Amino acid sequence: MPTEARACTASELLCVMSARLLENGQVIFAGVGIPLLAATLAQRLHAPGLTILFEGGTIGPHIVPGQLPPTTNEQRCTRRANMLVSTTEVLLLLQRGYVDVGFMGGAQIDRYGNLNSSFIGPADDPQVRLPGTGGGNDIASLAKMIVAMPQEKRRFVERVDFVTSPGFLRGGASRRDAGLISGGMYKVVTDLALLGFEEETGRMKVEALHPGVTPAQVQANTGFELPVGPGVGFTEPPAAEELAALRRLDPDRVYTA
Amino acid sequence: MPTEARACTASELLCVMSARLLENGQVIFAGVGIPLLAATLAQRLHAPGLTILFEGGTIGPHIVPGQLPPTTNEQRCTRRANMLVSTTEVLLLLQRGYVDVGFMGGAQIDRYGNLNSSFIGPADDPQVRLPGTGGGNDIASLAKMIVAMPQEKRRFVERVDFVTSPGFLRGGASRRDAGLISGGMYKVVTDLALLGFEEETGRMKVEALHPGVTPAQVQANTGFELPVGPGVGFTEPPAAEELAALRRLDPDRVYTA
Amino acid sequence: MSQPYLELRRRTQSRDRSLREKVMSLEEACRFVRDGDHVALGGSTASRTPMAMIWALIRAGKKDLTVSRSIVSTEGDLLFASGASRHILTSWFSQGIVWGVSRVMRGFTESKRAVFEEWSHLSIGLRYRAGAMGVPFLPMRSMMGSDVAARLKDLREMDCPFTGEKLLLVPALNPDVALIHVQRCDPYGNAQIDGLLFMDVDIAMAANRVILTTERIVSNDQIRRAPDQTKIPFFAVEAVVEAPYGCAPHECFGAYEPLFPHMDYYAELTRKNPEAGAKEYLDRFYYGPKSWTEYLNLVGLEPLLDATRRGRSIYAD
Amino acid sequence: MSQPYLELRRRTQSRDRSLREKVMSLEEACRFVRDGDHVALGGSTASRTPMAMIWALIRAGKKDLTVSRSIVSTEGDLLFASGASRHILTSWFSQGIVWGVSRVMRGFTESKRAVFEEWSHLSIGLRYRAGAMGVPFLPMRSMMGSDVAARLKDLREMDCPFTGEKLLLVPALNPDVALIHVQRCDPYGNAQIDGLLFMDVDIAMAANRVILTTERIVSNDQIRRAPDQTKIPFFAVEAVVEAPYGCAPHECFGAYEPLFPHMDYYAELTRKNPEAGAKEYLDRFYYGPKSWTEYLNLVGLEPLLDATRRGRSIYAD
Repeated sequence: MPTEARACTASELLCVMSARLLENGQVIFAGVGIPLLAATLAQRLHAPGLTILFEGGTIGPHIVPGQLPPTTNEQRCTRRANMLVSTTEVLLLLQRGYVDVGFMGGAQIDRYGNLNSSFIGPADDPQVRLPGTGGGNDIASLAKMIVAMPQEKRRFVERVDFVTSPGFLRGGASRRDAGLISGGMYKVVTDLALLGFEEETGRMKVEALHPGVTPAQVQANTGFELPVGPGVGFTEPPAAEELAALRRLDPDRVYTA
Repeated sequence: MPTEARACTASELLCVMSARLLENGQVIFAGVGIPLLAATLAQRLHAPGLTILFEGGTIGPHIVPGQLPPTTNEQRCTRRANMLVSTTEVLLLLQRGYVDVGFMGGAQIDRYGNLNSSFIGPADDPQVRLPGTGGGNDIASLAKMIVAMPQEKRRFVERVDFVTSPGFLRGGASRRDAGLISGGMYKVVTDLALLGFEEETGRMKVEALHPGVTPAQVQANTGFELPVGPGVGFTEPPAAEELAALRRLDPDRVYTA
Repeated sequence: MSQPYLELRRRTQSRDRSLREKVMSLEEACRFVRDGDHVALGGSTASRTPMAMIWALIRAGKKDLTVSRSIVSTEGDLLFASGASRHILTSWFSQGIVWGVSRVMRGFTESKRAVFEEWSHLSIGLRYRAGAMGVPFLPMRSMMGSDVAARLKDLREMDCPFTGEKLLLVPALNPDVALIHVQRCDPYGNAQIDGLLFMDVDIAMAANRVILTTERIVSNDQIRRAPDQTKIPFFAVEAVVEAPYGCAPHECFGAYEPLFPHMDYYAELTRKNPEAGAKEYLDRFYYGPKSWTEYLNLVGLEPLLDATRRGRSIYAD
Repeated sequence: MSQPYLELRRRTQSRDRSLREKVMSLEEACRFVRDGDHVALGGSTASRTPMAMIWALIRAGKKDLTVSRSIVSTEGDLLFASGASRHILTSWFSQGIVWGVSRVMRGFTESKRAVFEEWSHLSIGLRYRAGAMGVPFLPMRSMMGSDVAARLKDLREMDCPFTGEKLLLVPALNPDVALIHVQRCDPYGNAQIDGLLFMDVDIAMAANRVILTTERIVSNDQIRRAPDQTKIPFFAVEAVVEAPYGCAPHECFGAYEPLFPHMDYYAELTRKNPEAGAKEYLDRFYYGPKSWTEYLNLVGLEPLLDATRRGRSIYAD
């Protein structure tokens, strides 16, 4: 791994790589943690006209560096917002089509981009009952999705135990056939690579490796076959100004340690 | 006609007789003109806890004597209201079941209590295009209805040219069968009588004559058979305090001339 | 009829929803309305009517507009009489109860030169709301059995799969353009509305484009100090036009009441010879003045000040 | 499952909806909640949680409540641990993201002593909204195809009769009782809410009874001076209880932020031995104090003042 990449933490790498995927003028639904931090970073770098929505009902808040809100439902999320609406109304913006991108973290993802945040083990007799979907299911049903998460074998599984937030379901036309005719998985950003999905099959694919990462590393950290095709190149390493901007936003390294 | 009744105008009679039908604690949708005046009179007399709703979105306004609002959509309707909501929300209160009584005037009514405010003549080639339903259709579909109107042959017709606001439609179970399982015509107050509806057939019937009115007078002013049964008595004439309270509310006789 | 979902989304996704200034003149904002568009109007009857924008569209010679509104007043007469529209969808159409039935509306519709498509008040509200929610219909419990429903094509009935009850389904209405007048908004289009909301929020969220006119433009800072007062978000707005007294001769809550003498004058003018009267009115107040300010000057300062005094009295408690 | 319409109306019509004072104590308001009721909670996660009323209901020994809320935080743990509820319907259930997965929730649900019924966030919002609108369902476009939907019985799919698109229908939810905490209301129950509304307005309008707790009771005159700020009408409310700091240790917008040290203390207490920890917490803070004021005194004046300072800072711009 070249020096530039090793000089930042895995979380910082996730933030920078994710931020690059966001475009000026987009309206995005951001979860707290890495997604919010990455969205705020994008605003500071190349997307000043990016609008952030929170599930609690906040439209276009002003994020103060060092004071990233810890949840999406509390008054800290509303600071200098443009508008506050009810939770139902803000989620309906997804359904109405005003939102470009849903951006969240993930606990467990499978080959077709389905996310699980409900159960480890069988739903009727789980080893762990997780907190559940929150807005995740609605966001993943209705928006183009970016997911940021560390790449680990236990997180990247052949088939999630439970489809909390739908990706391409069982692949092919299964998502569309289920009635989800819009949105869908767009990118998964990990500490190893930038991942996308094959249009026809809905299967996860490697779009680029982060600097210094080998195909074998990716496969070793993935619970299903995830080959790196011959044409796959490398992402640009985080630039000094990207990391500097990020560190100004999270000076206490709450999210980027 | 005894002196007490003759001492007031037909509009005053309508107001007083209508006001008596309203009960303390009810929530009512009131049209402007006689309905609003009668509802306000009821508040002053026996129903201080009566709540008035206006179609424009006003909940529980305070009506200033001599300043009755001319429509239900302007800021004059909102003076010292308890709450303002959108038009859609205030109409949804009807559907949710929060409203006891809808109270409006009528241009044309038929034997089954159907009201027409859309067309004189056939709808595809009318002699007169009237202003239309406004909230009337929704109110008559969803609330127990009181209608106040002068009794005239051209207004009380066998079958309205157009069912703008549904009464009992074609009688019998036809209203329920159409999907309107709640609400329905309750009383029609005219300058001659208090009218109701037979439960089984949905046909209009005379419940009481105003003091001094004869069955022949009722029939002469009605475009369909409206017999006065043997047990039908007389309403109590407007009392001095009722008329005095009414005249304080409409000192310029805008609605009660 | 409801737009297919992917088409609705495509239109929405193609709009520039970034936080950007979009202040322009009435004349410039006209470009967001194309001949043949479905134009929805905010407000109701003589309240918060987006009169300045209607004035500009009529002057710009727009035509074949389908216009919808919860309740239509004098602006409907003028849309018919100017040729801007031959099709108005509403629940009630006349100047206002105290002025009786509109003879202009009667003349155009009875002679079949124009259509007044009548829906129940709630059904219009739910059509806009379905459009705002991104669903193709909403269920409701009124209007069934009436001739109002019988004359409409775009309705369906269903038996509720949960309760077996009969329900009416009304199709989403996603107007091409919404015209909304507000008390204040910022240069980005974050709009705050005082008093009665009518159907404005749903109309704005349902529409594919929104033109905001406003009594005054305030700073984005001011909006951000009370974000829970914002009723329409900037990203749903294409144009912001500052148009003081933008509803005259109708009212704007808390700012001015209707200009009753002007409304009486209009009623009188259109009573005897409705179309000639409407034409005379258009010539004098719509085609004559060079600007909205000149229009207001013709309407007259004294009635404006009187309406303002009455309008502000709502806060006199 | 949706209530039949006539039954819903009968329950609503039998409520005393007159303009009348209904101020009472937390203890008196408990009579509006019966064992076995469906109780919906306003607010979300650690915001505007009707904690004082939940506190009173747990002390009153209520049981077999089905509880629903958009997102459930520590109050869910305590409802399970006290035996007040064995069934919670929500989209997300844990103390809050920073504190990780609730071990109390895990203990009760993994051992099948209690149910966490998971719906998507929007579907819960639309269920309350359908209930508030008086329709038996609303259509929506998310949740289809997921295992969240597959585990739920009360769902239907339909092909839209207008567009042919597949839609999910979610049934109306009309709670027996709603508990809502607001910044201010009058003695009749006209409630004004600042900041984030969550699903509170729909919950209140959908419910068959509403208990309002409020930071302060204001006069009806004050409400009538700004009726466009009223979010819940008096006629939907059965009880008004003045409960200062009624959300502590959660927050109330503009008044106080969460009492983070208290939240950390609770998290720590329930981390190692979840049920013993929750029981200790209940004994100390729920069953121990004689009054809400005594509860607040146990929570501590200093953290309350600190939370207040932070809470009011939202208006410091």
